[in-house]
Amino acid sequence: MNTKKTANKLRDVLKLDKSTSKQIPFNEVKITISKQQLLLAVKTILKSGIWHLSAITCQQLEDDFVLLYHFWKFSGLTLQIRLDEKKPQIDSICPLIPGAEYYEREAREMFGIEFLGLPNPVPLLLPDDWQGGFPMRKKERTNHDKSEGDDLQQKGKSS
Amino acid sequence: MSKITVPIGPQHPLLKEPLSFLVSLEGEKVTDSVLRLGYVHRGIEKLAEQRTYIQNIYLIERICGICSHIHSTTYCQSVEELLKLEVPKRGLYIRMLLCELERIHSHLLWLGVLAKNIGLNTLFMYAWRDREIVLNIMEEISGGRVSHSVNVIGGVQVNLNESHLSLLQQNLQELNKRVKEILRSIENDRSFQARTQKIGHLSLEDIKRYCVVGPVARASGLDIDIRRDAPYAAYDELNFEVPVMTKGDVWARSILRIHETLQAIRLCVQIINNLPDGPVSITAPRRVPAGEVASRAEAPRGEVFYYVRSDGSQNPARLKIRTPTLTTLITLPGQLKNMQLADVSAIIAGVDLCIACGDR
Amino acid sequence: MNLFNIFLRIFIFPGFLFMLILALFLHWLDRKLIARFQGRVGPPWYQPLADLVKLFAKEDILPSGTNQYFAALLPLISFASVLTASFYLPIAIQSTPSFQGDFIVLMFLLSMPSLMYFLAGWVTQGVYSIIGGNRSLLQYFSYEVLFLLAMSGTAIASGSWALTDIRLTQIKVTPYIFPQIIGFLLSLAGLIGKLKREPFDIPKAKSEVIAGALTEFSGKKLALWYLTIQLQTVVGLSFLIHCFFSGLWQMNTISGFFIFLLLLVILQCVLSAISAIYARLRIDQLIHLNWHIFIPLTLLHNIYILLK
Amino acid sequence: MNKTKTSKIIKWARQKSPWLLHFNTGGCNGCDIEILSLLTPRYDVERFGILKESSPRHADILICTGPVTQQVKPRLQRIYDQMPEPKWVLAVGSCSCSGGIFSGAHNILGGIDKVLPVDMYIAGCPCRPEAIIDGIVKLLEQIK
Repeated sequence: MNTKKTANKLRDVLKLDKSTSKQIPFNEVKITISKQQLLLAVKTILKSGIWHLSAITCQQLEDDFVLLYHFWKFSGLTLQIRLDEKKPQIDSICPLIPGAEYYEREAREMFGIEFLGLPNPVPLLLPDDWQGGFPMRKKERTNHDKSEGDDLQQKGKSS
Repeated sequence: MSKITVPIGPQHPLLKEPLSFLVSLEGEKVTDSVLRLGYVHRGIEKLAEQRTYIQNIYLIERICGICSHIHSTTYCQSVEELLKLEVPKRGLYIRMLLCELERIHSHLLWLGVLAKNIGLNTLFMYAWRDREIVLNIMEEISGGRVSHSVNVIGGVQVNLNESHLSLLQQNLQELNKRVKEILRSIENDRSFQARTQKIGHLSLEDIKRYCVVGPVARASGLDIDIRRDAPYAAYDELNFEVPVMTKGDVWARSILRIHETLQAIRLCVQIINNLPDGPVSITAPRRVPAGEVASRAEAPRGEVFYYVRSDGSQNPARLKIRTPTLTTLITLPGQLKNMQLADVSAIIAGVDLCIACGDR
Repeated sequence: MNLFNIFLRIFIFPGFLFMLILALFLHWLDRKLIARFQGRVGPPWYQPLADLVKLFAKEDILPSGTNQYFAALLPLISFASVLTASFYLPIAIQSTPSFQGDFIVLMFLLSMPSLMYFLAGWVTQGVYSIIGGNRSLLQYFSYEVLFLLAMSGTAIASGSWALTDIRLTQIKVTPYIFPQIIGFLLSLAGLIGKLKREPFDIPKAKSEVIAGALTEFSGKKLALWYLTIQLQTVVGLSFLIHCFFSGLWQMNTISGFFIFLLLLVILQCVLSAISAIYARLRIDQLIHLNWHIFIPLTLLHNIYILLK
Repeated sequence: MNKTKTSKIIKWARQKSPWLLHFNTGGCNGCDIEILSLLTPRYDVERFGILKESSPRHADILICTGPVTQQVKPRLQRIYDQMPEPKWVLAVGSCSCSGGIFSGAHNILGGIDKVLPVDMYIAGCPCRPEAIIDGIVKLLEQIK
């Protein structure tokens, strides 16, 4: 209900056309916006009464990163942002939503995305002396799981 | 005054799981605390990308021992949504039954840990003795006391016959009586109140700023429960209240969780009484069509969020899990500010941390 | 003959061996009762003995940098002080050479282990030990005072500081338990505070400061510490019984001895029940409870006895 | 008392009062709640004299659950060193025996035996309280 209204308000505030929003299951509205419009979009969402940020999903789609900001108020609203792989930088929304700090720190250490203005950019889950690069990236698989991950792959296919 | 930094380190009687807490004290008062996670990080999301959808169920249940069924429920319902599967009603009902049994088991476990941390060992023993009833039921149904692999993609692989239903009926009455007795004993136990009231306070706009979920948020006045507001499985056919309190300290959270346990027992009784018959699950194809889904469910500690994206192959392309404990961990340093050192144990137990969930 | 008699009295009967057996028995009774209150079976009868023997056979490590000599001395001093305290107490059978003021000597010897406990916290310099030591010092100043004041009610009533006089006046009048029931309850609370038992066991709270000042001790020293605490319970309880109940039995009689043991067991049941019921209080609640409620009550009670 | 008599009494004492220290090295806390439920009325290990201690100095048996994550390894080593002789290590749960379901993850080193000498392995995911008690009893029989 009100996430639909917010989605429409968002579209006309950011002057996006109809094609950018898409309906995904468990009644979520997904709107694709650009990197620069993030802070403005989050401000309008907060103003319209949606304050709960469920998660920030980060994933790698054919060599550029896609960030998903999942808001929720009885139904979902997701912002999708595409970052190119060479310079994965985006400004952090911690000043607006302090609760996003852990999600951003995790995305930073798992995918290597720079969040400008992150309060304390310290590793959240990985050990301090971690040299295994960014573990969640597709191509750059850590040597540790290259050996065992692949045979799981074969076993998965063969069984 | 003397400034000491007390490490409530990875190995501490207060914590069942490793979590490093550096609390700096001035005399007995906590000035500030630094939290370090990551001791239980096993890279579940990375492992999930190397396994097929069916193998992932076995992995997803091992994220956390206490709320293993709710994790597999959220995961299975998001994959069923991708496959556009229509899960039979009886399967949904059995899935909900185990969700509620696990909520009772988790809340009674939490009550025991809180009582042990504030020195009331007798309540710890009583709460865990009553918890054995729920474990017996779950063992009877699914064969496993703690992690019971009941969910499959497309339904449930366990069926309830007459003996299960009569066992459930009789044990749930007994459990209801015992939980009411525990509630009565807590409400007029002055030493329990003395140790839990007016500490670890979280105001409503703190809840909103840090997006806190679950019993911790409902104890500060936030009236949101995924089972009622965005019903999944078949929760819209059951009626239950969602207890909400406004005081927002460890005492309010304790009473709220026990009321939630009573509500969960009431839900289980409803599920048994009008359990539809019919098949329990339908077979699901191995390949999942491309697509993405964001699904949420009400874990004993709050909203658990799953984002699954599939690219048509056998393995999920991306599986994002956000567990409720992460939101309460952000607020902990704030809650501990200028509290006594002795209150730290009550506050840490009050927010019911499940660090295995938090670190994934 | 006299030498052998003294040897017998010091080492065998009312002395070392008897107190040790009594301490182990009461400690087992305490653990068994708490287990039974919680619906559990509880340890077998030989458990305290097995624990002590195992601890004696364990390796004795101390963190580097602690003063080994001083750390070894502390448990010995506290164990010795509690043992000498037990010789002053007329345990039903033998009558000790009582002098004016041995009430105070006994009180001092009983409070030595709490002081040593605090020093043990400082010697091992662990974070938990220092905090445990500080808390035990705070508790030392509040609950030793309460124990002294509440027990001195009986001394005031009998008009002398000698233990035997307290006993004699009680035989003539009635045992002090009936007129001074409040004094008895307060001294019981003081004893719980002194022994650092359940409701007041914040200095060695398992969930916050691991084992308080004893965190770094292990092996023989730890065994001595545990033995001291168990002996302190026995001596404290028999001191309480002597001052409040001693009119109930005659000295040097077998029946008197069994009445004394019965009272000891009953009081231990009361202590176990209290520690099974209540949650652990914070250190500020502890001090508040003591100085705002217990001490004024004791003073009023003592004044009432003086005026009577 | 000659040598054999004292060692027999010490052996008896060690078998009758094993004190546990529990440390979760990164598991899913399924085995941890089973270890905690050992203390509760239904299983009640205190009748065997088993106590759950909180300081490494006081403990005889170190019970580890969960695969060893990279961050927990130095702590596990230090706790093992802090424990006085004679000490034993019990690996509870299949992921502490061999890394279990999580082996192959980027942060997991595998079972406990990659870090400490393990005396007894108890399999199960999560293992039942009866299995843990059986493991402890078998370990105590081995005590020389």
